[in-house]
Amino acid sequence: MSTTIEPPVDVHDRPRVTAQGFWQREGSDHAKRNLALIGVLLLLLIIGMFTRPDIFLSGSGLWQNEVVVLSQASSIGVITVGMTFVIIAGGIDLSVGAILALASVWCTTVATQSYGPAVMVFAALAVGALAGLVNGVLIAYGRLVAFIATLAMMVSARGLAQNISQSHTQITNDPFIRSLASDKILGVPYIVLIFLVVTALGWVLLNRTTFGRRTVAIGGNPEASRLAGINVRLQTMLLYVLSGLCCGIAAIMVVSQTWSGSNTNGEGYELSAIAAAIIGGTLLTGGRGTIVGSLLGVLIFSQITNLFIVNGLPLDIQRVINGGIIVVAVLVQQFRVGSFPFLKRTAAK
Amino acid sequence: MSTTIEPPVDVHDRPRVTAQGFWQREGSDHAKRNLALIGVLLLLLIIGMFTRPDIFLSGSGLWQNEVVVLSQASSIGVITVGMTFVIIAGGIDLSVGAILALASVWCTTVATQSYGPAVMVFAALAVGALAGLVNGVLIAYGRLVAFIATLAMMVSARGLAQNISQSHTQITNDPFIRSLASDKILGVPYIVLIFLVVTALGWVLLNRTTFGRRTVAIGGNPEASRLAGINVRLQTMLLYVLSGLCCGIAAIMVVSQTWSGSNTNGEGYELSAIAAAIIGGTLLTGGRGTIVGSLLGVLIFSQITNLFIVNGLPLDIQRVINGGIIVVAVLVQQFRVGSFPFLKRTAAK
Amino acid sequence: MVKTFPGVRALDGVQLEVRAGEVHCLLGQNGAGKSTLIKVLAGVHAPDSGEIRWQGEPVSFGNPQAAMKAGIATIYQELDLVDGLSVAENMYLGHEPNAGGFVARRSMRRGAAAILERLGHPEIPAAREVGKLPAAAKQIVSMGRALSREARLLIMDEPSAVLAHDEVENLFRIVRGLTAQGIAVIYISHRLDEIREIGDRVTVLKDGRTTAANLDAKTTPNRELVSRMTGRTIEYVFPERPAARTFTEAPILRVENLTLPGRFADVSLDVHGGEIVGITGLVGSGRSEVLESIYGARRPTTGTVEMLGKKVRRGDVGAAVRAGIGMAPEERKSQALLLGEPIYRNVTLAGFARFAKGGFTDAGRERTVAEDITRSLDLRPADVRRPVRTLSGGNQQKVVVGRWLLGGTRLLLLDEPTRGVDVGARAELYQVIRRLADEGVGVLLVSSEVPEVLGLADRVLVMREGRLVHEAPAGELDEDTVLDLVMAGSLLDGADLSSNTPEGTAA
Amino acid sequence: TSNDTKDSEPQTNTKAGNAASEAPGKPVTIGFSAPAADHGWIGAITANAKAQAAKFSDVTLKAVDAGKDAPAQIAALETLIASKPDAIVLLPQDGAQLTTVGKKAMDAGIIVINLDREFSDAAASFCLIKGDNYGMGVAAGHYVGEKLKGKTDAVIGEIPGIDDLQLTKDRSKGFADTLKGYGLSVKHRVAAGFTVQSGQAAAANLLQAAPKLDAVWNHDDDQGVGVLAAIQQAGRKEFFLVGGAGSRDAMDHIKSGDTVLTATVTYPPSMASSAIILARLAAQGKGMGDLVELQVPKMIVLQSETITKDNVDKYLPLGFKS
Ligand SMILES: Nc1ncnc2c1ncn2[C@@H]1O[C@H](COP(=O)(O)OP(=O)(O)OP(=O)(O)O)[C@@H](O)[C@H]1O
Ligand SMILES: Nc1ncnc2c1ncn2[C@@H]1O[C@H](COP(=O)(O)OP(=O)(O)OP(=O)(O)O)[C@@H](O)[C@H]1O
Ligand SMILES: [Mg+2]
Ligand SMILES: [Mg+2]
Repeated sequence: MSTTIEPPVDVHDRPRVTAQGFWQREGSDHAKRNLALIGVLLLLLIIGMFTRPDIFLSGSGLWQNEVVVLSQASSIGVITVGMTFVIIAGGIDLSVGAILALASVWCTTVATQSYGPAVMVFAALAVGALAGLVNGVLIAYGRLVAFIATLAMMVSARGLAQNISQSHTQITNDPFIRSLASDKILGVPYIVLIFLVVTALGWVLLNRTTFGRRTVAIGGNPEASRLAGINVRLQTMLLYVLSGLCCGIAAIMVVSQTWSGSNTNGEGYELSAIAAAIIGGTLLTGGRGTIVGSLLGVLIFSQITNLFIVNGLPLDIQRVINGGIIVVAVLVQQFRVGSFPFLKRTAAK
Repeated sequence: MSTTIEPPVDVHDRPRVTAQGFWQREGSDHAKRNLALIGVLLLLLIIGMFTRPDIFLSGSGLWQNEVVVLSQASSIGVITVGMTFVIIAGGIDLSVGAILALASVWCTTVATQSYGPAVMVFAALAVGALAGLVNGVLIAYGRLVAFIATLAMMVSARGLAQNISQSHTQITNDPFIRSLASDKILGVPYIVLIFLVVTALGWVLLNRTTFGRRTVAIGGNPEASRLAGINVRLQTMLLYVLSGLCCGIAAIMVVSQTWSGSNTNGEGYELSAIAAAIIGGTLLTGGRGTIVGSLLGVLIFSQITNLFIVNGLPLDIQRVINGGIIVVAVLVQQFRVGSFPFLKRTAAK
Repeated sequence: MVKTFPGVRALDGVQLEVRAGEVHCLLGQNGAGKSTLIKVLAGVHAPDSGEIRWQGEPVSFGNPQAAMKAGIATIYQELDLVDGLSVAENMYLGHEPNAGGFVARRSMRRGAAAILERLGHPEIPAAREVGKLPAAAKQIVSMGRALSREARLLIMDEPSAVLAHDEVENLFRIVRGLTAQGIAVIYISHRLDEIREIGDRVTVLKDGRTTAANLDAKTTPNRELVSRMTGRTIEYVFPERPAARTFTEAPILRVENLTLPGRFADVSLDVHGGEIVGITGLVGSGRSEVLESIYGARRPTTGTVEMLGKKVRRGDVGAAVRAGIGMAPEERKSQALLLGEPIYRNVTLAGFARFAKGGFTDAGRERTVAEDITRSLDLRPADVRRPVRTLSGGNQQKVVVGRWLLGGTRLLLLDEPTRGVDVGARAELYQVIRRLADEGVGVLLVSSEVPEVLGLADRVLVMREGRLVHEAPAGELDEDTVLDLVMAGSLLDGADLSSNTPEGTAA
Repeated sequence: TSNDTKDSEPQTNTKAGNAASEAPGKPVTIGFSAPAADHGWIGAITANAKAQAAKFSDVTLKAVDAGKDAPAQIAALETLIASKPDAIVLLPQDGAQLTTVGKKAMDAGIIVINLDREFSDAAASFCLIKGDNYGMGVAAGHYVGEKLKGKTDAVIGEIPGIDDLQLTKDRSKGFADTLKGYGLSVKHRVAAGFTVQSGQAAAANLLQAAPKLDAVWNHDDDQGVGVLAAIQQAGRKEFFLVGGAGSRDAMDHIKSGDTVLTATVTYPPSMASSAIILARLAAQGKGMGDLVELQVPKMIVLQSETITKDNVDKYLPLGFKS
């Protein structure tokens, strides 16, 4: 038998592929989204300039104020980095706030403090990673729904924190720990630097490493990933450990900010972190998301709170407005990328 | 080519397709799950009998205690019914607690009270439905991610409630409203009856009406539903209205229980309701779920709390144990139905 | 008719005319625009320009509902069922018989049962949850859905792709019944022989344009049809098969009495390097399961899989891949693709680790490698940075196969590799597969298309009810004998598996 | 009456200045920060502070919200400190956690009046004015003890507020210690959350745990509304209830005697008004008129008084609106 395939005469539908739609280009939608978010951020600053020119129009005032904004964003920001990974992989972690509390308590017990700052830091990180490991095992190998497993952890971890601290606020006088929040390099507090470094590392991990690729893959289609030879279970587990580790880092930040560890720390962080990630363009259904977006999401929230405070708005008004801003922030992006079929679909969800 | 094959009398995978393993039987997996949950519930009662025989072994004591358990489950239960619909459709509603608060405040303002109980009830329902409508429009037509839209509503609604009540507890002396929680038929308080009726209606709506079946459809496969000519947007919107309405009903229950409306009502209800639904076997990814399961989920949580209290456990221990129980409750089911492909897949999520 | 998607003109001036009571076939390469066209007809996409005349007067369907009301029912290329709903509910989804919003379940079940009867599958229970049906049964259901509306025009987008031989015959029987009632049918398929058998007239699309309209389906020669589709002439044939060899060196894959209760029982086979082994059988005979078990995607209860003399850990895909096994699974969307991700990332999904240095990926190299592969597969559009979602069905299939052309694969498991792939691309795929074999890669091929197996494979295994019932060099078999083997005598051997079937289907 | 929600202006307890402090001095800006005012007591605190400040022609109040947790309040205060007010009245989310900013403010030469929740370091504030949580428990303990004296098998219940707060622990300790003196102890303790709903839930379940009770102390009159409702719904009357904080609603019930609520021990939000007064005096370098010293005292701990039917009329005007 013989095959006669004349060399492809007319090179098929190349002509038909109209000029590469900007939208089609890889990641460009993310770029657009992030641009939109930066716009929102600038808008907030402008509002600040009108409402509190004394702060936002004096160079030093603005700088000082923004340093505060960043310090406030640090702990939640680090947590959001971990959360972004988890959500991109199609999971969710409700226990971040509680793990932070537990880690902060553990690393400030008299016993721990007696070993000095190094051990305190280690304790926080270890507790965080361990709690994350429990989450991961339950979800990846115990096959629990992430929502439930981490919800359980959220409840238990807080209980444990309370039990250890007996609801006392555990003060630390360790100069090193305290310095993290108070001392600055070029006017930037250490914790802010840590926050930015963690974010940068997160970006590299997600976009430049096989770990990141696997994360996106299992989020996009776990079955396909499995059939491509990716160890979905292991990867899933590691992601929750990562998230837990971030909680540990955040715990150290909070301790250094408040000179103490308490079982009431980090309340409501879970929702804030998830919200920041989603506003940053991460799909709750998994498979898509960016660290930069999440970073912007966190900054926006932090900046909003700051605006409220410097303008002395009462809480009730704050809340009402806050809801509005969230909606607007997202609508702005949707409007830019509205032409995306898959966005539409997931938006329906 | 000509293959002469007589009309397929002997297509061989027929026996296979029909072969009725128990698992194959319609809805049997749900049945199994619910059985497992009932098992958990009984287990809790048995624990009660050992720890507090004086209550759980005396007929009247048990009855009274369980009436309290049911009363405490009523408001969250009604909300969970609405939540179940939303989740089955692949959505989520974080605003339930806040909407409850708003409705409870609205229906207890001096102005509203002056019009009498009928108007108070109407106000609560109207506020609930309206807030739900806003959610629905934002999500279905504004294409916001449900998580974000309802999060925004959660923040705003609470703010509004606080603004209206000025953070005061708005007390009502209306005898009718109060009677809902205090008066009983055959020893069963009205609110419990309302709770059970709402649940029953929910069951009918989900399983016996086109509305219910389409809810499952858009949750299971939005694209297919669209191709089947279902108005996915409209359906989605209505679902959030339904959820809001349930919040309104729950608000009335809470008002009648506490003789007052307050902006602090319903805190944390969103997570409890979602957790109850998931424990009840509803897939967070949509497409599957039962009202009966959710009902059982709610009762389990309510019974746990009751057990803790009658045994006078301190809060921190409660929390630690609570987390454990949640995990167990789910594992019990997974173990029964672990052999289900779709469970495995979603479990990975 | 014109329809553009961001980056593509899917339809670029198409004419189509369908008469009542005829079977009008649509032909075209992957990405020619067939599905898009019928989606426009079905009111899923709104056309950019052009008009639809329906029974004389011009119409425009804003949404699927409108089209259905007008009497146009559609079976889409991708399964469009809701797993959580029962068979009956799926069939009547969107137009449930109801009394004041309450579903009339009994009449719905009865209706569904009647349709299933008509489809020749009374054994599918109307109350069964669709999620629990095997792929084959699902296809029947989505056909039933189309029939559940009394349509004037029935559109079928590659319905036969997932059907086995006898099922196709069955499908044709139904189609003939419909046309006899004056119902028009638009039939899309890449299998020319089917078009010969069932079609009345043919319209050919190429690159979104009509290149030939209303040819006679019976008489127009293949050559012409193909050249209209592809702009070149391809004989629908298979690459040269090296004269029946006797493999001296040990087989690279050796499977010994592998068993997965309820799906297949003590399957033993081996594949040599450079050899193409084809497995054929009815849908549901367990071929996919065998492949999946070899690949470690399922955990067989007994039996061993040896790759290059080393045992491969049971039920561990990772181990299989490391041992040099690759698989192109059956259901590309759910089992193989990251629809939102760019093409190149899908191609390198199983291999990006190999391009990585110390855990750091090398996107640039991945892209160039992927580009080579997609070019060799003649993927279109060729831009590897597009999301896979925007590719046509057949092109998506090419991406799946392409994944294992990165090198390093010693054994390739192909489950229905040419499902939904057009004639031209098929021939190319066959070339690719053969080339791989010549490079020493072993290939285990599952296909419901007997001619394909016979044409491509060196050796053919016939599966029936989860057992290998026959093995012979492809040269010694012809289609009819295979078909007989596939079905005949089943009543006798069928018994031995039925013993462990019940709890099997449960598993 | 208990549902007098008609006055949109929430009633507040303020003091018209006395001879010494009346004379307007140099104008002072006072910063004020308290946790999110989303329930009665805290609400009253904020309202009082604002009302009292409004009473002085020479005071401008800068109220900043505390946000949802300690770090947030720290941030809020850092921005406040930056704007250099003369004094700051600070009700911390958590005394210990806010000590760091207290210090910062003092270092910046700002007079810090630490309101209620005590800093872990006295140097972080110029003056502390606080309620007496332990004393509150003691007061409740004495009231219950006196009534049940000798009845050693008495069943006593306790409904604290948010149980993972230090102040709750203190109150409970005071209560327990005092009861011990009478040979009594708490049998049933169910924590609520300072909200009506939590109060109702806690009480409803507690009444199940204890088929028969002699006395119950509810730490907080805000949640008390729910507690009373639950008791009524259970139709229980065999015990008496003691409240906490001293809300207007509670006092009304005590006065009318229509419920099991027979007393409440105060934890007056009026301390916010006093704090503003102190801040003003300190900022203007004045002492407290009725005292000899030229400076305001370093620490003021308010008595926790016990309000019963007998003395309720005296306290009615101080009752805050829950
Ligand atoms: N949603 C979409 N977005 C962007 N491009 C699309 C979309 N859907 C289809 N296309 C493009 O439109 C063209 C036609 O696709 P279509 O699915 O109609 O081809 P087809 O003829 O059905 O091919 P096949 O035989 O493989 O199914 C293809 O180039 C495809 O990439
Ligand atoms: N999810 C399922 N639930 C129950 N039975 C199933 C399921 N999937 C497959 N089966 C059964 O397992 C057997 C093998 O199915 P499968 O479709 O893999 O065979 P196959 O020969 O690969 O057919 P195909 O050519 O469609 O892949 C069939 O009897 C089928 O009915
Ligand atoms: Mg197609
Ligand atoms: Mg198969």
